[in-house]
Amino acid sequence: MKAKAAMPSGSARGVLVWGLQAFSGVLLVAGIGLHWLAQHLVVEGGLRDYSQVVSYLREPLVLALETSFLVVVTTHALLGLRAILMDLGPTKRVERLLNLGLGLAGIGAVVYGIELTLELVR
Amino acid sequence: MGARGRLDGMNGRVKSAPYVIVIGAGSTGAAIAHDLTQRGIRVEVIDRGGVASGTTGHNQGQLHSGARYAASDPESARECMAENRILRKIMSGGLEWNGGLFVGWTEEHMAYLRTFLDACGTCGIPAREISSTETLRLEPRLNARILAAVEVPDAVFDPYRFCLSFLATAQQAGALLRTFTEVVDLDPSQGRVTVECHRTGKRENLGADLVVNATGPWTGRVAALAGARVDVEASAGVCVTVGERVSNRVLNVLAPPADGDIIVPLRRTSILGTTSWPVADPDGIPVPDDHIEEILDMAESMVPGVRASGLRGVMASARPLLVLPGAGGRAASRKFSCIDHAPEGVDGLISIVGGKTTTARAMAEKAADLVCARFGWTAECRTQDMPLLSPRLGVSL
Amino acid sequence: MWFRAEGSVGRWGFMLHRLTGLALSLYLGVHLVLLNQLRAGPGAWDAFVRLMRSPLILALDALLLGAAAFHGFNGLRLTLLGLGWAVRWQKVMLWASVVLAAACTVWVGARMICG
Amino acid sequence: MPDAGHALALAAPRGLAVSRPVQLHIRRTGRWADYRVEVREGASVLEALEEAWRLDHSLLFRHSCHHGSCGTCGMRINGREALACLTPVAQAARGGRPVRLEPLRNFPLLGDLLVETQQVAAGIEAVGLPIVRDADRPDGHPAEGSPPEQYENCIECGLCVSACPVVGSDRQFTGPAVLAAGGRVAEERRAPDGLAAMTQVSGEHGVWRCHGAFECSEVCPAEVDPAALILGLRGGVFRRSMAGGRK
Repeated sequence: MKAKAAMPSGSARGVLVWGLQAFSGVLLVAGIGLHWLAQHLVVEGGLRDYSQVVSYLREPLVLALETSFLVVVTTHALLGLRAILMDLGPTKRVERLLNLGLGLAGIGAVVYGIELTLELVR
Repeated sequence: MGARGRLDGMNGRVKSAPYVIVIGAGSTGAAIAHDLTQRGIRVEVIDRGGVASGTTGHNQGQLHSGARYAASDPESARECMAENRILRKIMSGGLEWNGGLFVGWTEEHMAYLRTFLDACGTCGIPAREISSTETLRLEPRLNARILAAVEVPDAVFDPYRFCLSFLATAQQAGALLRTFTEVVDLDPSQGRVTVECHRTGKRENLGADLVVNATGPWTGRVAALAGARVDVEASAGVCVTVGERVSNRVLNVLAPPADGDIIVPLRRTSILGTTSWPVADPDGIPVPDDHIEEILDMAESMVPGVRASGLRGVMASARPLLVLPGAGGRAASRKFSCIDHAPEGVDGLISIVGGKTTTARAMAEKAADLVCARFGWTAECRTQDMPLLSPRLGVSL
Repeated sequence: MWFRAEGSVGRWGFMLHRLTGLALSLYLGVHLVLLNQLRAGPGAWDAFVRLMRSPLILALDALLLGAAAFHGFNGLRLTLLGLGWAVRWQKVMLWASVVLAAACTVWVGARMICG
Repeated sequence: MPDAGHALALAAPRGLAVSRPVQLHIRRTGRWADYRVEVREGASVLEALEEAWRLDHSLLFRHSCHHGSCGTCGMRINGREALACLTPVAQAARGGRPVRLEPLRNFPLLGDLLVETQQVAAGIEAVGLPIVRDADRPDGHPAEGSPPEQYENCIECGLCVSACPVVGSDRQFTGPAVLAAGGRVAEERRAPDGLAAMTQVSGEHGVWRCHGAFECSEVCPAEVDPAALILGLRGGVFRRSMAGGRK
């Protein structure tokens, strides 16, 4: 591969989408492990009761971690769905709608999650 | 029906470009289609099967320098060399141009060396004697006991793509290609070609000002549909392919042409061949097991271990040999001839008999000259210098 | 269609990756919606937690974990492959993902049953 | 006089050769048809198909070289993409079962086993892959002067395109054959412009849509290993983009 040459044009979106999917995926392998250990395995009976949840979330580090986790997992899931939907060969128009819909869904999920958390720790 | 672009009146003045139907989408038919279209004649190529599904497809793939025929048939040899030079120009980037070696490892081969070199010299074929050490350095898989080798400008072609190159160029210039369309009746004097389209199952009458019969070993059979006669001998041959490329150059035995004396590298395989025996029916030639063994034995003596590469494919097909008095099989000529059937009362039919893929362009030139003469169409052959399109652009339907 | 019950192990790996991905996305949605129960206060949430500790749900949890583990391990494989690395080892890595995922499922399942 | 000997051998009835009865179960346009033929032991599926054709010239299929070099006889044999010429009948009809023949998927069907694969050749031409490449050098073969050349390994048969599950659902996907050619261009010194080829196949419907099912490499009859070329190409494009981004 000729290292000096410029990056192929037209590949920017592909690089971005694939790179983001892979990067978020690798983070998730670590993150899911952590989330799952923290939320379910170290807890007696596998699920925290209400007071445990609230006190857990009041830790600032936990709050930050769980919020980023939500962002990453949502991104990864929606990019995955997008890949499957793109395989159905959408037209340019449908593809734009798809990007818009999935983007909104992602923002919605993250906003919902943050709002819920804030309500609980308040 | 109704012929397209028929002659205007009796005096032969042409109103619009003549319409010619070429039967056969092998190397000859493809090259003729290319030549005629370049001369401004309208062409339709029809074939009962796909492109190169007959003799051409089952080719061993050796693009001759002519060295093989130098001693026995100098005329064919010169023709091969001339075409070899032309194809280097017009099919650039589409062939394996690694050259060929004639290798000798017996006293008999050595005795032939001088004759061979002289004959190549006479025919203008560049032939260079190289030491056994250098030969083995070039082709390490060769029999280590070789005594001498001669390097000649042989090459390798992919028969299917050889045809597609000519067809793609012709198609771009307006030629039509109609495969899976079988001629069932032929009345050239009425300009009528009755075909059965195997895709639709329908019979149809096609009109043409002239029909060119380029069907190789089937030439006699197709001519007979029109009541014409062609003497062509179908000489069957078997090729055996092994799953390894044992050399980069075409390997020939340094001896007069015989069975199983050639190894042609093609992609990651080597094609070993061939044999020769007359057959009555060019369709469905059986593959005799002893031929496979014989070919493998011969190849093994040239390249020890070739057998171990494993059989990949076996094919049998018939070469069309021009019948000349007193010669047959290997002794038969690889010359060709263009026959106008008008003198025997079948007007509007021309048959091409004999020849080989290496000289397909030259055959096409002669055939097209004859076609043009028939119409009083004055157009020079341009195929000697005209680069061919990539075979990938050919639409093989 | 991308899903057909045929083909080589590579194709099965691809299909399994997609199916587990779809299942996990579905779970993510359900999970977020169920967390809404927290708004209803301690009583409702703790009742919900008791419901979630039923054996059937726990078994589903173990399966889900298996799916996540496979998707994760195979995802790492796909990341390597996507960079053009270790392509020759794709089958080995695929089987490794399957084995590791199965091991995770069994381990967690055992923990759940044994308390 | 070997020629005379062969003539005698041929004069013997064909039945004398060891032959094997085969049943071909062929997906023809809109229906299934069965053909019973006899072929020599060691024959390929293609030879059996040609025997069937001798009984019925309306049977549509392509063939040319009979040794896996032209790439025209690709079809699905017992559900799997293969070249008919390289598939022994003995293997396809193991246990005397009928040999099921279907056309390749993901190409326009012209009738019976005949599909139009020209898009593969045209796509490969468009990415600028030369037809010949430097020859693979056997061990101990010194490189000097201009190296020997050989045809590209890819025979443009389309088996990979038929087997790829992504092409199966998305026709906009460039497909494994052309992507692999792009990968070859990127690594091939004879290529006129590797970057142009990479640009052409690195759009959203190009190299990124490969999801690593590896079916292309499983069915490839020419040892091209399209999956490795595609993934290598993607890695190259990705790394190059990352490097470009850091500047």
